[in-house]
Order: sequence, then structure tokens, then C-alpha cells
Amino acid sequence: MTLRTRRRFLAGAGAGLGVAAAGGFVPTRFAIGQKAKLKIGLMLPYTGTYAALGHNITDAMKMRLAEAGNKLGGREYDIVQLDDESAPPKGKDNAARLLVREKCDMLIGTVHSGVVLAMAQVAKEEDKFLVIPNAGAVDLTRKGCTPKLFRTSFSNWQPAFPCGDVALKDGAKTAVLMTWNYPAGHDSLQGFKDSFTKGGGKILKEILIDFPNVEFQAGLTEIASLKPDCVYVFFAGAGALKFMKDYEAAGLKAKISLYGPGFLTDGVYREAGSAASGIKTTLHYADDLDNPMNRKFRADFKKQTNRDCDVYAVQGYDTGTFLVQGLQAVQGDLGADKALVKAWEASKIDSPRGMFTLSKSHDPVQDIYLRQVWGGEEKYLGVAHKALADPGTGCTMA
Amino acid sequence: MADAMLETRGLSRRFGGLAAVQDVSLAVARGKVHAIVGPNGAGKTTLINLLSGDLRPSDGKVSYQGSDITGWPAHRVAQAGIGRSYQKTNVFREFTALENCALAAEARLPRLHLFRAAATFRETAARAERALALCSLETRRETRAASLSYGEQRQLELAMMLATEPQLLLLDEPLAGMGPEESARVVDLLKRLAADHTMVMIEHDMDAVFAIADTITVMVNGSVLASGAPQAIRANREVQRAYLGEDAA
Amino acid sequence: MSLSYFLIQTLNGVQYGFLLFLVASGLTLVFGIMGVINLAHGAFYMVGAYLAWWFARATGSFVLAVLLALPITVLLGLLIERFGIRHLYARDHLHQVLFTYGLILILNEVQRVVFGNDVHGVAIPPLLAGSLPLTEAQSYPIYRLFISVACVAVAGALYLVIQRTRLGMVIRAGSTHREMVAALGFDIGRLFMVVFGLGVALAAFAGMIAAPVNTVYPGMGDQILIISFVVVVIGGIGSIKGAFVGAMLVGIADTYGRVLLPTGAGVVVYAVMALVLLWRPQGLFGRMA
Amino acid sequence: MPHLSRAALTALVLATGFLALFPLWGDTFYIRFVTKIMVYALFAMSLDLLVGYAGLVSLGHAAFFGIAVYAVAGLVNKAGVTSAFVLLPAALGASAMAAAAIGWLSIRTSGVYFIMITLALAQMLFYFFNDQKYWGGTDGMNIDQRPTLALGDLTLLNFGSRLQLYYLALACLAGAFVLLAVLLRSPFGHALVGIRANEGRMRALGYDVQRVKLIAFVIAGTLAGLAGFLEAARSTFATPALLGWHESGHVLVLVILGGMGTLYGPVLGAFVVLLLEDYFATLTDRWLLIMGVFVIAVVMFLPDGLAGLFRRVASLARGRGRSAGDG
Repeated sequence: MTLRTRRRFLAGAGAGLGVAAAGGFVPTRFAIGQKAKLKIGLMLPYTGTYAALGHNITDAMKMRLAEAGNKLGGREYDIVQLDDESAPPKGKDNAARLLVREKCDMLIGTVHSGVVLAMAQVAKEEDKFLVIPNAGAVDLTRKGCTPKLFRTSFSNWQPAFPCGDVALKDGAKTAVLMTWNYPAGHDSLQGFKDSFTKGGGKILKEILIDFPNVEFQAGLTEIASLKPDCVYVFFAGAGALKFMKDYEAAGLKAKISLYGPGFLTDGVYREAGSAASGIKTTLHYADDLDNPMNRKFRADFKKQTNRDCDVYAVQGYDTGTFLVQGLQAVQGDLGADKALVKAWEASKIDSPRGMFTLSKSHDPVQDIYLRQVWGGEEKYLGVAHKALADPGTGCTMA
Repeated sequence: MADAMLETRGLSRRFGGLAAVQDVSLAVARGKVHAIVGPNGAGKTTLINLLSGDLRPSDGKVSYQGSDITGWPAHRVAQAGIGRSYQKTNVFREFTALENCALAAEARLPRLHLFRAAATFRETAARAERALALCSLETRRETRAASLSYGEQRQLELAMMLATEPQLLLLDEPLAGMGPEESARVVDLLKRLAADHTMVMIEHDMDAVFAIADTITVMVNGSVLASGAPQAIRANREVQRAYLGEDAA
Repeated sequence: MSLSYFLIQTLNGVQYGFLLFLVASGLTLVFGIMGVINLAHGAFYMVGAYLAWWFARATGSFVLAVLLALPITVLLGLLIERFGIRHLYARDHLHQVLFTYGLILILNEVQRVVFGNDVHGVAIPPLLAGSLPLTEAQSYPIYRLFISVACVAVAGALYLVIQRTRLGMVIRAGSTHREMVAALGFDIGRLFMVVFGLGVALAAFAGMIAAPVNTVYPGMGDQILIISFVVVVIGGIGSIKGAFVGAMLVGIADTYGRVLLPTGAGVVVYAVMALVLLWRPQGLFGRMA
Repeated sequence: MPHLSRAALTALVLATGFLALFPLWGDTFYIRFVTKIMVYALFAMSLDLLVGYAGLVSLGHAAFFGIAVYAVAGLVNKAGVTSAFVLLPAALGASAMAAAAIGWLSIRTSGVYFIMITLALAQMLFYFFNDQKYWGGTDGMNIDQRPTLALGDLTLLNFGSRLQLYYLALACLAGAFVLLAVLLRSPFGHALVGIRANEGRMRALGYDVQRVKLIAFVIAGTLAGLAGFLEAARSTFATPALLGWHESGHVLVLVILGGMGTLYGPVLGAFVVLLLEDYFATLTDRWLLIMGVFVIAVVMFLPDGLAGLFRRVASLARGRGRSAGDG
């Protein structure tokens, strides 16, 4: 197997993880009129703000493929890896590079929803499969759904929806919502709103901050003057960390309980210290989920990469499982696309986050968990919503 | 004055607290050469800048051929037929002498053409050539302005102004820094131009001034000290005391 | 809404304005004296913040971190001046813009290589931790007030330098006339170095002092750079006084824009800038170019 | 004033011929890639009219590129219009109007003020698209259909064909080149160059300097809009980053690196920079670092860009006889 780089071509699953690559076995079935090896295009961010996500997804996925013997449906494969830089303007060109120049048989990616939008269209034009291991924009699987597009992660609506019920259960009647003024934020707020208003709660105000500004003071002052029972926010990364600190410093934390999807605290709750303590979030994963698979996966991932496992690694791992199972069903023949769509639609993915299946719009149907940061750890509290599916409104699979 | 081509009334310009030009009222008669003299810092160049539209007056009025042009931007003043030359040579150094004049001549096209090649405007090209010839630069037409001698650059400065075919010339020290020979040539040119142009001229070379000017205005400290025919100015004792003292002695 | 609500929002705006002033003053100073547009100004803000975070973690003291990080950032700036920008003074603005654009690319990447992609919080020094209750629901972090105080102190020091020193005379004249600078006893090369160093110091100091409330993250310099440009343009390029007024205007416009026009918040400050320019193309306190 | 030497003309004809024949052997991916390069070459050429000829350094030129993309996106997605007969004028019109507005505000200033003001005003447009849900926000949006160009049932141009798109881009690039060459030989072009050399003198000669600058600004913006239209047809994707200041800085790099004040310089710059970026990216994830070093090296050592390098080489080859002449 040759190793080229562009953005590095990593051959086989093992490279970079120290797992021996598979040998040169070619199933006879594909000897005629079929390329011997599958070529999988992996488009993820390896530089920039989302680099850590890209690396965790990639490494965990390769781990899973290595566990399956570095074969997909009995076939060998090459992975062509490309850094998408989380740059939407380059999305189409990069996707075309993988599908047209490298002649990849399918695409996997990515983190940034804007880039996925671009990838999805190229994949559709080239009639290739696209599996999304992170980006949660709801439009992708709603009005943008296509038979060959699958998502193994979540929709932005999904982790948000149960959070409204959680807040109601905690006794909140009124809420102020706050997020960056961008699509992921809108999706997430909608999820919370759907359940919170259905249960009789009242949204006092939605505060939007221009993305990616992190100057929250004006919004916090508004919250203080509206005095809602609770606040639901969607922020991640730098913004999440800063928001929690500002929220605490403004004296709001002690008086108005803060909720959010798990992205609020994941990865930053240690840096946030006391500012994160006590915050309840909902997500399709929790670090301390008590199942053997999770325990094993977390240990393995730590051992292989020397990094802590997170929800993104889990999504990468599950993407691996998804590939392994689907291609097993069609014995590695990506050309058998009808059969593969069927197989994938019927998937049951055994995951560190618990078993999940796929919805009609090709999104995971999964449990959403309630977690709380406590004593410097993120603790699993229970299931907030069992087997939740994105409504998939507007998906026609034309 | 009935036949004043250019007239100012109470023209003033202040910079901060300093009045560079104060209450200047002038009438430049059509077809005449009106010289403005005075010691350095008398506000002569500021006055020219006020007339050319490079500066806006703080007070007062400028009228040209009967219409009020106070506060007009420089390009509009130029379009109206007032050309100016600069004391410090102000030519396009990277262009040839001909290109300099062509650029000037093209300024007079009735509208700004975007798609027609400049070279196809015959009349404009001829005007540029004429201006060059008038200033005795025809042999230097293809020479880069920066490579011209100082005197030639001064002549080019005049040629550019002439290429715009102005009716009124504002000349800021046309003889500045020239040797006697070049000076004589330019004085000769100015005399010829005086035949069919009105001129306002700042000049330190009093021989030249008395040789060309029909009217002389003496400025001191931003104000007009005296104004009149050369003989009258020569005879004016106040002027002699304030300015011409040494020269007249 | 209540009076206290508006007072607090105004406080938010002013406080944000102070921080903007700190960054913008360096930008406008470097331009006013040297005629150099330093696009890498935001990058120095970032370098300062990252170094402060790193030293704070290593030494456990934020104050010590600032004392260590500031000279290092300034030294970096001076090296860049000495070996790069100095050779471009005689050139067109364009080349300076491009050079500093290249610097942004380099400094951003170096930051990622050295410090990684993670977001980091910087602990507020214990002495300044805590909040003052303003209303029954809201408190105001002491550290934020401290930032304002520090900014006022820097602004005051700048004012003294500008009004009372020979360097200040040059700055006020806003000129690089060699004769004048020489007449005041300055070597122009030395002067430029000092001014550039001062500009870097202001950017870096702003990055450091804001780190505990802003967190430290990749690309943080780009964001502050653009908004500082707006401040400088509004105030008049080269004018410190203008930078101060511009910063306050932007801080308050941004705060109220967010409250009153939530979906157009990003546009508000630019609209303010456009209005100011319509009125005065050279900015509030700028000299005509 | 600008003239094209014989050698440059020959080189141009050869380059155009090469580009015209390239699809004969270039594979699909490179046809796509060269199409993109040509779009950026056109974009850079439009900026060069401002930077290289009028002396107006705009750091907000991407706004006009991006707004054309959004004009196409809006009409296709929101109004269902696909005819290029509507889309193209709409894209150009949107860019021209934005350029007229931004230009009107900016040209009242000059030099460094101009740089900063164009930057800030373009950011305003950036934030407009970045913040509005309607336009897809930060994610941007796919353009649902490609433009069509048909008279009745007769399809004149199939925008879905990579090859036809390639030749459309080539034709636009060549057309813009000719248009700019014509403009630069006209009195308007002379005025532009004169203004860059000495604005005050031009005023005294009677040129309405502001008007000339504004016209140049609008022409440049409109040509950037043409590039934007091609980008929309090529990538069928609209994203706010297309209007952002990084994009403006990037296209400025193309112009300066290629050599400003020449028409072929920006084209050269687009080809060299985009190909290099692609190559660096295959070497390392840290390719932006290399790019930064590269940009700085060019500024320090090749201030006249690649075109300047070519000129120097060419004049060396021609011998020293002439250069000694008149200095």
C-alpha cells in the first residue's frame, strides 16, 4: 500500500495508529470490472478551530476499522484523507478533489455544517454516498435529505429537545434562550422551544449574538432584567467557556439555572471550574455511561491516541461500525447501492453511547442523556429521552 | 470695472488663527497681464490657490466672466477655462513630454470617453503638439519628463497648462529658478501668450514683471498694499518702502 | 425597561469601549507616526494573550505572567520591525499591508503549532475575583471594572506622554517630517522602533488583561483587529483622542445594537462608521489625508 | 503610460492558446481546477484596475465578488429564476450598485484611509449575509440549480458541463482582458493613470478626479461581479466567507504577487498562487505557514511581482544598448 500525503493519503486503517495494515488480498468476486480496493474519501478538519474534533473522529474510526481486520465487506480499502480547514468556500472544490480526482467511492465528513452542505451537493452530483460523522444542521436530513446521505452523529435539534422537558421538570415556567446567530444555534433553540412550550413553558426572549463574537455582557444584562426561571444556551468551544464564566461572574448562576446541550460543557468544563459546576446538559453521550462497550472504548482510545475520549471520538467509532456493517451486508460492493441503502437503513449500531438505529431520514434514533457537572466531573444522571428521532420534517427522499 | 474677466471681492482665507489672505479685492481685465508681487509669505500663492479652486475661501467672492465661481472645486474652475501652473514643477515625471501634454489636452474633451482609444482624438493630439511647439519642446516630445532639464520642465509645466486651452492663466512664478537665458525665452513666450490670453502672474523677477505686466498688485501680509499700472506702482512710496525699497534704489 | 437596565447596558458598552481603546490606540499610534498599517496588530494581541495564559499556568501567577509575557511580545515585535517592516517604510502602503498580512498567516499557524487548537481560560487573580451586586439579579465582576481602571490608567499615561514629552510633540504633530523630528533630537529610525514597540505593547497588554474574561483561543486576533479598524477609522486615523471617542462609540453602539437589533448586531457598528464617514470622511478627529 | 510589448503580446497569445487547448489532455479535475483559477484571475484583474492603475488599494474587493454569488443564490433559490439572461445582469447589477455605494463613501478619502474604509464597509456586507437566517447564515447555502442559457428550446450553454463552463470562464477572462486594455487606452484610462501619479495636478488640468475614481471603482466592482457570477455557476455555493476580508486579502496577494499595473500580472498571480497553494497543501497541514513566508518573501524581494521579474529578465535579454539612452 502506498502512502501519499495531501493532506495525506493514509492507506489502510492502521497507519498513524500503529496497527499493522492488511495484506494484498483481493476477493475474486471483484477481480473483473471492479477495482480491487475501495477508496474512501475522508474530509475533516485537521487544522483550525475544529482540528481536535477531526483528529478524534478520524482516529476512532480507524480504530474501529482495524478491529474489523482492516477489511470492509472483505475488501481492502484506501483512505484518502483531506483537511477541509472548516472553510465552506473550499468545500465544493475539496469534495470534488476526493470524488473526481482521487476517484473515491464514497465520502465521509465533516464537522462544519457549511462545509457539509457543499459536500452533500457534490456527492449528489457525483451520485456517491456521504456519511456525516458530526455536523448537525437539521436541513441536511430534512429538506436536503437524499437516499445516499447518512448521518451517524446527531441533528442539532436532537439533544436540545429533551432539555425543555428537563427544565420543566425542574420547575421552570419561563425561559430566556441565547445563542450565536447562526444555523446551529437556531436549530438548537428550536428543539428546546418545541418541548418547553408544548409542556406549558413560556419563552420570554431569544437573544442572538453575532457569530463568533464572545462579548456577552449585553445579553447577560437582559437576562438579569427579564428574570426568567431558566436560561437555555447553545454555545461551544471558546464561546461556551467564556459564556459560563461570564454567567457566573454576573451573579446569575446562583439565581437562574442554566441549561444547554452537552456541547456547552464538553471539553471545557475543567477549564471553566466553578462556572460549570451544577450545569445540566443533555446529549447523546455521557463520559461515564455505564456499559461495557463504553468502558472498553474509552480505555482503548486513550491507549492508542493518548488523548481523552469524547463524544466526537464516539461518533467516529460509530461511523466505523456503520461502514463495517453496511459493507458487510453487500460484501464490499458499493455499486450495489440499493441494497446498501436498505442495509444501512436497517442498521443497528452497537455503540459506546448505547444501541441506536436509523430513522427514515437517515439520522440516528438514539437515547439522549441528562448529565451534570459536579465536583469537577461530568456525571451521568439518567436518560432524558428514550430513542429520540429527529422529526425529519420535509424529507421526501426524492 | 466693466470688462473684468476675473474679479474677487473681500477674498479671505484663514488657517487656524492665521489670515493668509485678507480682504483681497481684485479685478483682472480681459486680455491684460496682472502681476502680483510681494515678499515671501505675503499670501500670493494662497491667493492663486483660492482663484484656482485648490482652496476654498473663508470669506469673499470670486467671479469669472460674470458668474460666481466661489467655492467651485478645482476641476470645475479648470473646465471653465482657467489654467494654472505651479511654482514647484508639477509634471508627470514618468510620462514623456508629449504624454504630459496629451493628458492635459484630453482634459478638455467634452465628456469622459471610456472605450475610444485616446490616440484617435485628432484635435486633442494636435492641441498637445501645438502646446509643445509653443513652448519650444517639440524636439523633446518623446523624452521622459524626469529626464528633461529644469528649465525644460518649467516650460513643460506651461505647455501642459496651454494644452488645456485656457482663456485665463494663473502663473505661479513661471521664472522660478531659471537661468538668464531660459528666463528670456520664457518671458518671450509669455509676451506672445499675452496677445490672446488674460493672465494673473506671481513673479519675483521685477524686470520681467515690468516688462510684461499691464497691472501690478502688491501684497503684504495677506492684504493688498497697492494696485495699479506699473509706473504708478513704481512711483508709489509706500510700496517702495515696504517692498521695492532695495530694488528701486 | 428600567433605568438601572439602561445604566448597566451603558456600563457594559463603556467597559467594552475601554478594551477596544487599548487595542485601537496602538494601531492608530503606529499609523499616525509611522504611516504603517499594521494588520498584524491583532496577532500581537493574540500572542500576548497566549503567552500570558502559558506563563500563568507555568508560574501560577497572572501578574507574574504579564510581567514576563509583555517584554517577550515586545521583543518579538521589535525583531519583526528590525528585520522586516523597517525595510518597507519607503515603500507603498500596499507592501506594508501585504507584509503584515503574511505575518498574520505565520503567527496564527505558529500559535497553533506551539499552543494547539484548544480554548483556554485564564484564572482571574484571587484579589480581583468576585462580583459587586448591582441589582437584585445582576452583579458586576470586579475584574471587568479593573480592566476599565487599567485602561483608564493606560489612557492617562498615553495622554501624559503625548502632552508632556518631546515624543508626544512629534506624535501630536502627526508627522514624519524628518527635519522636525531631527530638530527635536530624535533619530527617525529609533523613533519608529520605539513607536512600533509601544504599539505592540499596547496590543499585547490588551490581550493579556482581557484574557481572564475573554478566554484564549485561535484566531482571537483577527476578530479584534477588524473592530479596532472600525474604531480607528471612526476616530480619525492617527488620533489617540479619536481612538478613545471611537472606542466608546463602538462599544456603546455594539451593546445597544445587540439589545435593540438582535439579528443585525454585526452590522450596527459598521453602519455607525458609515454615518460618521458621511459626515466627516477623515473621521472625527482625523486630519485630511 | 501602459503599452504592451511585442514579446508580451506573443506570450499572451501563446498562453491563451494553451488554455484553449488544455482540456484536450487535462483530466476532469484539472479542468475544474483551471476553471477556478481563471475565475480568480478575472477577480484579481478587476482589483488590479483599482490597485495597479488607479492607485486605490481596496481591502474590501471580495464584497463585490461575494454579493454577485448571493444575487444568483437568491434568485435561484428564492425566486426559482435560472435563466442566465436574468441572473447575469442581476449579479452584475448587484455588484455595481454595491460598488457605487461603497465607492461613493470611500473615494472621498485616499491612501491608508481608503484601505481601512473599504475593509470596514466590506465587512459590513459580510456581516449582513453572515447574520441573516434568510441567506443561510454562517453555513451559507447551496444554489439549488445551475443557471441555464437557452433561446426557446435551443440550449446555448450548458452550465452543468464542466467543459463548457471552462470555456465560458476562459472567454470571460479574455473578454475582460480586452475590455480593460481598451479602457486603459481611452482618455479614461489615461486619466486613471494620471490620477495615480499626481492627483492634484489632474484636478488643476480640469479632471473630475472623484468621478473618474468612482467610475473605475464601479467597473472594477462589476467585473468582480462577473467573476462572482462564474463562481456561483461553477461552485453553486454561497457562503459569507466569499465576502470576508481574508478573501479580499487573498485576491490582493494574487495581484501584487503577479505584478500590479499590468493586465497579465494578476492572471499570472492567480495561476502561480493557486497552484502553489494546492502544492503546499499536499506537503503539509501547515501550508498557511509556508504561504505566509512566501508572501513576505515576495514583498521583501520581488516588490514588482512576477511580472516585474519577467520584465527585468526580458530587458536583460534585450541587451543594455537602449537602457543607457535616456535614463
